[in-house]
Amino acid sequence: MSTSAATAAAPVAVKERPRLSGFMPIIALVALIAALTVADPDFLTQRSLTAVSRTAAPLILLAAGATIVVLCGGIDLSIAALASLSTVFLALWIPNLGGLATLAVIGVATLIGALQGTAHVLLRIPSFIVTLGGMSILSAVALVVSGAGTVRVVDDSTVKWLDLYVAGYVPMSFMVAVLVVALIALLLKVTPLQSWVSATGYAESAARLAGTPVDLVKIGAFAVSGACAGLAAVMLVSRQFSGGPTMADNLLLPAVAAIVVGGTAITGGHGSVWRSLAGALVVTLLRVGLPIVGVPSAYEQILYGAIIVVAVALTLDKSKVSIIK
Amino acid sequence: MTVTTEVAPAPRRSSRRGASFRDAGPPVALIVIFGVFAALSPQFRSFGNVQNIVDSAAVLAVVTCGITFVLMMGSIDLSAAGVMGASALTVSLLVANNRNGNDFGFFGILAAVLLGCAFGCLSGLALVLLKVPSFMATLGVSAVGLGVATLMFAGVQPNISDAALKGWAVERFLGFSYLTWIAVACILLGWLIQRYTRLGRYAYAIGGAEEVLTLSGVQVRPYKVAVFALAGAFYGLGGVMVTSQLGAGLVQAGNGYDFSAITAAVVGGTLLTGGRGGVLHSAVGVLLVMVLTNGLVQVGVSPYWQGGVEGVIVVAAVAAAVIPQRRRNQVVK
Amino acid sequence: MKKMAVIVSLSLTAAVLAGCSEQQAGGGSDTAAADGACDPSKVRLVGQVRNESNPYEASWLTGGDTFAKSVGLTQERLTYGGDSTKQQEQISQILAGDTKCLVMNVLPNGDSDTAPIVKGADQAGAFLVTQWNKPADLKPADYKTWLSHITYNGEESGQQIGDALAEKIGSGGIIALQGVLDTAAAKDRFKGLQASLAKNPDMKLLDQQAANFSRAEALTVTKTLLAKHGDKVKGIWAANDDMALGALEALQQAGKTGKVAVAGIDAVPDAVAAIQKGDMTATVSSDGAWQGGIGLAIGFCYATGKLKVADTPADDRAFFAKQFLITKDNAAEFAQPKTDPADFECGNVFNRKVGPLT
Amino acid sequence: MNALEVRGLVKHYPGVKALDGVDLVVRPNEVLGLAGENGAGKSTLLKALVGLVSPDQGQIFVRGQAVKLRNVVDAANHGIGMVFQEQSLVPNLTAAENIVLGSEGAGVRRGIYRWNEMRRLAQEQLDKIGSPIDPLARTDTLTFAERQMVEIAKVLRIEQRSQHPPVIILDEPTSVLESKEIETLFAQIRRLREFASVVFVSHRLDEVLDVCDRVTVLRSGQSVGEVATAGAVPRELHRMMIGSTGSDDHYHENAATPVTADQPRLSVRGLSGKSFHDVDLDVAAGEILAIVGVHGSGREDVCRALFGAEPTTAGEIRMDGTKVDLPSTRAACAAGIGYVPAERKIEGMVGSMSVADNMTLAKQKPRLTGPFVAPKKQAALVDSWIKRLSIRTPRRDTAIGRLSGGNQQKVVLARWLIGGDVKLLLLDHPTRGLDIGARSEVYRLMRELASSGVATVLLADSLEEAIGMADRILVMNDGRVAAEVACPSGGKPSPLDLVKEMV
Repeated sequence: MSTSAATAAAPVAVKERPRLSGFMPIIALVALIAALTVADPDFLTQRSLTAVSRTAAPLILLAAGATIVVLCGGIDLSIAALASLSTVFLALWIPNLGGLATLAVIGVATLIGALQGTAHVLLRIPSFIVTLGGMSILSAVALVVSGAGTVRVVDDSTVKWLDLYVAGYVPMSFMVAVLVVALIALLLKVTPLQSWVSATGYAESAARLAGTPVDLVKIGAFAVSGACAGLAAVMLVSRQFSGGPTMADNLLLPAVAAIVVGGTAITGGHGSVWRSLAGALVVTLLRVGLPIVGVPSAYEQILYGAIIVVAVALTLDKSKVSIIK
Repeated sequence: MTVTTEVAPAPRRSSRRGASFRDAGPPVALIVIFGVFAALSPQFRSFGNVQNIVDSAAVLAVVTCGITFVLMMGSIDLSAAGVMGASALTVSLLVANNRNGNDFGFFGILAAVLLGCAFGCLSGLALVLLKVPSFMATLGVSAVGLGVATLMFAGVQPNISDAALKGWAVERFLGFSYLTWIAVACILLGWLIQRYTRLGRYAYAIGGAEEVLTLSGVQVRPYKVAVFALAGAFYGLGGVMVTSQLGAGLVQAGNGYDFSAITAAVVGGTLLTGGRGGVLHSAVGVLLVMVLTNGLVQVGVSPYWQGGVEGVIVVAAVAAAVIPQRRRNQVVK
Repeated sequence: MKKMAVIVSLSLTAAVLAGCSEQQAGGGSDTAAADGACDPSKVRLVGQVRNESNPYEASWLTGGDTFAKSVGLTQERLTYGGDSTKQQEQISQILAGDTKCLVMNVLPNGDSDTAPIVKGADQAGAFLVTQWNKPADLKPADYKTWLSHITYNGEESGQQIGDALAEKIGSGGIIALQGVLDTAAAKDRFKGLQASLAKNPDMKLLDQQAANFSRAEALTVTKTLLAKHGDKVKGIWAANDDMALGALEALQQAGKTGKVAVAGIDAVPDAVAAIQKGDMTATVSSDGAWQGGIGLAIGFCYATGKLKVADTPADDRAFFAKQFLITKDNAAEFAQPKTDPADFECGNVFNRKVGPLT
Repeated sequence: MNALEVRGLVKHYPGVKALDGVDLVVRPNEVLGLAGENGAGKSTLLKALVGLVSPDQGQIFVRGQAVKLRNVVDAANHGIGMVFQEQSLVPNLTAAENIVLGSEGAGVRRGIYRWNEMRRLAQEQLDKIGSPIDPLARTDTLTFAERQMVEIAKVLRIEQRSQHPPVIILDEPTSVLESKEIETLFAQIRRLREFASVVFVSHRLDEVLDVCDRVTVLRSGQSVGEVATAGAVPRELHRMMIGSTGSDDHYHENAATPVTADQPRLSVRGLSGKSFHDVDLDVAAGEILAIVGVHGSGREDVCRALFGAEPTTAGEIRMDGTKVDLPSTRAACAAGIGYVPAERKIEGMVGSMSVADNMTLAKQKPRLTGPFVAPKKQAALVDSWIKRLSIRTPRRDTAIGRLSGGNQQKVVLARWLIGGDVKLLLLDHPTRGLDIGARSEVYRLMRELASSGVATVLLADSLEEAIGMADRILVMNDGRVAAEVACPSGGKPSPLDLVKEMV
């Protein structure tokens, strides 16, 4: 901001900055849609956007869940592997449990998330390592449980509702994903959780010395992340009519990209699940939009890499992060 | 932190320069794990298998060497896969091959390494100029690298016919392939850089206390870029080595090396927060991971479980390293 | 817990929501297309494979381009990097566009990916040809616009190269490199090997590991298995040529080139060259360029009304294509794969059929 | 000609005028003392002198020439170097590297380290101050005092950058040193005077008088006087430092209430941990107990152990006669214990979060309705405390990091008060880095709390503070309680009495 501004103007300037950076993910999203439309005018149709939103749903969930962990200052690399494992469980359990399988899978995923959180907190191992290890372990379990093959869901009536369209336009999966994001955001906002989570992410030791239940908050964050991965798995199964041990594995890096593109600081504290929602849409547009408008696959990857970096450069609020590693 | 009487400084002196106790963990673990597998499986302890382990560790060792410098700074680098792919294609198109008439030999290899270096530069510049966290910057660069590789691939696999480059994987010296010796040379070079160059020492210092460097008037940004460039050069060489092994330039040459290298470095005792560890630590880490992978196959563990067992051991290795130093109110990210 | 409660109640609400539909509104299938009334210049051709970075699939896309050019169109090339989710995402995005005269020639990533693709295409009324992977109980004949599923008889090819190995080594141990386990191709080919093992009792399977159709993985796996079994290994059975070539490199590094027989499937140029040189024993042809063209050609013929679904016999809707065992004797013929444009004429598109899918 | 001269330096921070027209003269080859209470503007002045802070007004002259110092390197090129209060060494490098960091010279040729040369260069600097430290020792294996020597050696490297005698600034170098180490340091300073000018900053007057030739006193951002140390009287200096207004009842002693409790609020028996052994202590409701001791006496750890932030190996803690277990800080909070950490910026507050969030972080209940945050309730609560403690903040949702130190500390204190259920407050250097007005307010607050029955354990910033505030003083030495000194209003012990017990 301008240095010549009188002291009286200072508070105004201070207020202005976060507001603009808060809109950055949305701006990036709109700019991207505009660019894709310019590249291919057919892209901007209601059907096409509906398809994008349906596609984005599992990624939104994965990113939203992991965002909580990132806000606490950690990272969860196991989300994708956990989602894959969950698809296998769901596909295996649906024949016996029917509709309850969905709940059971989300429950198990929550537990696994909490377990990783507990290992992180009790053993004092960096979350990067715990979840990196978790990723390998969960993948191995998924391979063994599924016999390294796809498990088909013959009767998908119990998960089919996720693949419907509300009013014919809005995919149910997208509705659910947005609802979950809203729910998480609301839960954080109206309870002390928001201040606990941010305090843990910004300054863990200060939070602890203020009596914040840092350990519980972190375990909770991993549990939410796990639950979201479980729900994302349900969506994938409803879309694919099957579960597979590597089905969601490729969503890990896009999910992390979505979080960072949304402007959540990877160092913790600053950010929100709404930002990750916007980030997930940006990433999805990049993943499916570029090839659809006719970018050849080689250039697609180059563009993807470049745009992600630029998007992060735009959305990250540097005033909130001191040293960037 | 502080000492209350004058007797205390004496014992401190003794541990001053030598390897500290906590550095001893990974080598001990390596010996123990090796011993266990050797006891379980006679094939494992055969010389041929040891040769195989060391030879197959070569590429990972070179890549890990590079990533170690980045980790020492407290940054992270996920660009290995893309950079290796691009360099693999570059080298396979520049040395004698079946796609074009090029036969630049050594200069082709050099070009591939320099390309890796350039990609590293790109990551570093994105970090210091655009202020993009290295996690994302390198992820982006990895995608760019894969794209560039796919462009060069253009539908026809380039097979190399350059005898010298092919010989790297085939020829042997003292029982080990040339690739292994190249890896050894890289580790040595890495160690020298880490110990004797400003670049290496500053990388280490940036991980220790970046703000102090700034306060002392050191411009850290060029060094950060240089460290990423150095790491990129190592990945570039890694890509060349994979090409020599496969006899062809593959876009997927670097698949999985990013996380494997981080795993190896961490298992070897390099901290993700920076400021601790080093090339020698990483070399031990690489051997640990390779011994583990190989040993599991040799004792007949189902391939499905192998990844899981590795995961458990990584977590266990780090847990064993941090538990003795646990404090209440310790910040663990 | 609260969240789950909400989700459950939401699902109940969803069930009673009158506005819910299985299909998204607007646009959607145009029944006119199914009758094949498309103007040839309005047909949209889409070819989708895993990636452009392996020779087999690259030749597939090139074949598609060649066909498209021959009818004055261009092919939209899509690659999904072996990522099932990304494949679905691309398909649903394509289907969200103009699907009236859409022709898709798709290589599903795995068996399980075929069902959602077929379902989506069927709803949107897009002409679809799939290749390689599909679950057995999913049949094109049950659908209107899923024109055909083309594959090669993996069991046959797996057995053919198994027999070729047995013939070459006489008796002894072999190791098998499996492909991505979740694909029909990998499973069928391995089934073929087992049949061959039963037929040739002197050949023993020492070990089998998945190397995921990847050259690099095959190199590592082979090295380890060679260290484990040493000189007992007389032959290497690989479920595709990329892995066979990886195994060749491993042999070379172990100084065993020529001492161990290697066989693969797909007939990629490098493998054919290796067979001519004598490093490899056998491979089975699968013609990527033809596959890339034929899918689009079939779709194009139906879209423009030259062929009618109603007139097509069920056998043509899912069939095995012709394949050849390539050994040193006939390798020269396959060294330069050529695709005959005549193959893509509407009367000839089913010419390479050797039999219905079993 | 003066080695360094400052005229009319002014620096504003949001809400605070840190420097308000400071003048300062440093002559060649003299040791100038810079005295002033915490918050008098010393740190800002020093930062301006090494280019870390650019002043809003005023000028700096080096050897008669007006200069603009842009950064530390710039300052070093002009021959000004500083030993920072928080040590600025890279812990995982060797001492030699730290000494030459940023100006390796011949130690590095074309990017290649020449360790022998490096060692020689470092040794050269270490020899100047006669330190026996091995230059190739890793810095984090050195003791605190040794590290300080390394810092001084590092600063001396600026001689190589400028052709003139350097100006060395030592910012509170003695605050964590033991008397023996202090003596060594003073010997160094006298040695430095031979070839350099030294600015010695301390708030301990005895030291300033001991080592300096001349003293400049700062108070609330202004230079209030200059005294030659020869024949100077500490009392006079002290009066200048704290100003005439605050000297009489700086510690609000007349607000002190006599302790009248038959049962101690906090009773600790045989508490042992890693750095303390067998500690017994009692604090009654309404009592302020100060614990004093040198750095390393273990008093900080005892304090943290009482808050569950440091593990204990033996002993028991009773609150109001009931035994309490403190496995975590959370348990301590539940038991009615509050803690104000010494490292306010890192451990005390969450800088990026708002005043309101920081204030309600520990005690959530007052702002909740059921499990939910009630925004109106929170606003009313926070505003009432902002008013009650006269916290100067633009709004309640301003990030706490933007406030001045004193106001930050008040928010951190308020955190424990809003619940109204705190029984025991542990204050670890609660006035560190606060200006004199803010200190006085914190003292007043402590008195208020004490009279409302809160028991307080105080780790004071200075002996004077401990004596001024406490009802009773525990002296700790080497992890054990060495003595207990009664400290009633009207019968205060002298600092000397305490120092005797401390060493």
